Amino acid sequence: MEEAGETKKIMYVNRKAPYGTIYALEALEVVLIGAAFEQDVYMMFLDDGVFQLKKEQDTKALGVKNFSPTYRALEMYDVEKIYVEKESMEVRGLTADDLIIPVEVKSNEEVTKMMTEMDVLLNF
Amino acid sequence: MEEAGETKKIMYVNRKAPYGTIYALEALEVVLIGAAFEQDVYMMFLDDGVFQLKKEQDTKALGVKNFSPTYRALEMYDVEKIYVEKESMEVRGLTADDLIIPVEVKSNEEVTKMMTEMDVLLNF
Amino acid sequence: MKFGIMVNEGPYTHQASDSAYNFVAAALEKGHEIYRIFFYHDGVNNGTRLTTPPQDDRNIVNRWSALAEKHEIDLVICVAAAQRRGIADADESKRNGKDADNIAPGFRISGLGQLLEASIQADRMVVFGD
Amino acid sequence: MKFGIMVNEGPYTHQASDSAYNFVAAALEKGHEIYRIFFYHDGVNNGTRLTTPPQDDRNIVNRWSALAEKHEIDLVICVAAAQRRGIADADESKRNGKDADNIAPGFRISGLGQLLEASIQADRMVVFGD
Amino acid sequence: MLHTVNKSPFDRNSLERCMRTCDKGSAILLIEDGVYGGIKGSVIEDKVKGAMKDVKIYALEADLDSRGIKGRVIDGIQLVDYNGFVDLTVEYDKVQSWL
Amino acid sequence: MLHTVNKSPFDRNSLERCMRTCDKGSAILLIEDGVYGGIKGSVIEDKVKGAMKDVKIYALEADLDSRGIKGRVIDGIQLVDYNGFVDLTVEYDKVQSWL
Repeated sequence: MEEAGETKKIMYVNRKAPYGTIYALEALEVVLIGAAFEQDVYMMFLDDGVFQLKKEQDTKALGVKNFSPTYRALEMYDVEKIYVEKESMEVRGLTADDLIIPVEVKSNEEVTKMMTEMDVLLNF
Repeated sequence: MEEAGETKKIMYVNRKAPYGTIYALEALEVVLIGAAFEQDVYMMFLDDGVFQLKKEQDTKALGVKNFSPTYRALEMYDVEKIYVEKESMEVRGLTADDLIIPVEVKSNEEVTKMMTEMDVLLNF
Repeated sequence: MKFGIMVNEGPYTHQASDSAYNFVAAALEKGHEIYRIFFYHDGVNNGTRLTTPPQDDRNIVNRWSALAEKHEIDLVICVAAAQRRGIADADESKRNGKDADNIAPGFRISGLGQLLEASIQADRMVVFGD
Repeated sequence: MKFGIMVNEGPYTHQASDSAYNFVAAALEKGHEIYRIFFYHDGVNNGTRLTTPPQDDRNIVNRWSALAEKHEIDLVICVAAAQRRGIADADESKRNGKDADNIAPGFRISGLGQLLEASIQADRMVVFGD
Repeated sequence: MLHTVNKSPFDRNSLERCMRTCDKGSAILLIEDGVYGGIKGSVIEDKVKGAMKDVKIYALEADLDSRGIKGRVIDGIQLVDYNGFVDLTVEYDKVQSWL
Repeated sequence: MLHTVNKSPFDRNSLERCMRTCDKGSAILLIEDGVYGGIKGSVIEDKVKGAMKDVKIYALEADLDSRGIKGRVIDGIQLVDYNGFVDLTVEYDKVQSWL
């Protein structure tokens, strides 16, 4: 039960690759709008969601909009708690150097713990 | 290049579970309509597609139509070449006794060979 | 308890919409409140009045409309997602220079802020999707 | 060579529709014939004229319509799938007692037989889906 | 917290991901095609049984019924109807849907 | 025959299924999220390399580009554009899409 005006811990859980489906893009739209609500916001990238942050995305030949630069703008929206799961990167042959923004890398165990501390989880 | 009036070998490849998505039901609708075209028809159930044929489906509580009895009607439409992959059943803990209609059980190797002999593969 | 619901897939193709409906119906029967149902991604396709499912099948859209009327539930379709997918009410249709609209009774089109508000106001947020 | 194409997913949500379009455009440029494009499952949602995508994004529906007009391509929407999902032309709308239709230019609504016919007549059938 | 899984474990990674990322004391509810994760005799049965040492696993009855597998559920998985689903979301403080 | 795979091998079973069920002399084309199957250094790399002894593997350039992984493709996987995709469907007698 929340008091009016109380701040909630909200985590956006991103588990899907970009471009194959629209979930990554439309999740980002939620995060940008959500910034106006001044909640305690966490972005978590798990599984194929880590591919959303891959550097060097170039969508010219595909004919769709490259939305990856928007992740760089998140800081201006005061979205600064951005996490990537270590194991998800390892499975996919990625490291933090491959990502378009600096992130905090968390182990699966830490991810589990963080999730339990949230008030709301929004899944994309 | 087909001559007009020639008969083609068409395989319907079913890989998805029923009810979670509509693909199984709408694939069945294609097979029923397709029967009128008097082609050489093959139905192949692979992976989660084998669940389409599971006995004892009861959709009352779910509130959707149980379409599994329709598989029993396929014979009347002269759709008689119905195959299930052995390995797909094993992974899922099923045997041919669990299925609503008699089928021919094929190994992955036999499935591979059959596919190469088709003219058209329709994927659901 | 106050529930917020997000529905991410359209009718018939994925079970998400059915699951959400059955969950909401059960919650209401138990005396819980549904603060809002927010339709996002392909979920916006739940809100078209142009569907004509087979006679022997459930009518997913009408079912939502009836539930909304009976229990005064707020059914919100995301405007940005709706524009991409062709769901429009009279206002949206006019604004976008279209000659028709297709929104079903009981649904309204609004912004993503409505999802955030529901997440903040509700005691529990439950997401149904693919 | 004569191609038949099946598109199983709607616009924007899955890449299937983009992939099919890019494939078809390349095939035409190479001088191949597109016998028919059949829209099934959520693919029927490619054929609504009510979409208004963001200005800086591609317009998937208009792109199909333009391609059909330029190359006289047969864009067929499955009637049964369309009824479930709320895609209707004037005839369908009238027959089902609806007050509006939403089909886009260049698309026509017809039966599943059109898919089978394409499979039989085409030299290659290519399926795009989820 | 309550985790929901709605995908077949034979097609998608979500059940295994969920089992790897749920804390002791949480619960997993299998819904939609997720109920296939509760079937006896499958290649994933041992992993599911292993997870049950730390978390409770539930499965939605309507989804088991419709798929013809209610008689085949792994011992210890508890069946719930939609009312039970609602009760679980009340009992646990939040829901993580592994879409 | 030509097989297309459009799903990430880290989320779905379709690439592994395809590699298990394609005959010698056939080809696999990775498209959409399927191109992630061609990434170097992943847990699936060895399986993909193993399959390449029997079948040719191609990946669609536009899908690699958009995902920022064109520079990371396993050696031996051949890149094609949409014209090349069309050519492959002509060269092989039929297409199996592992949806």
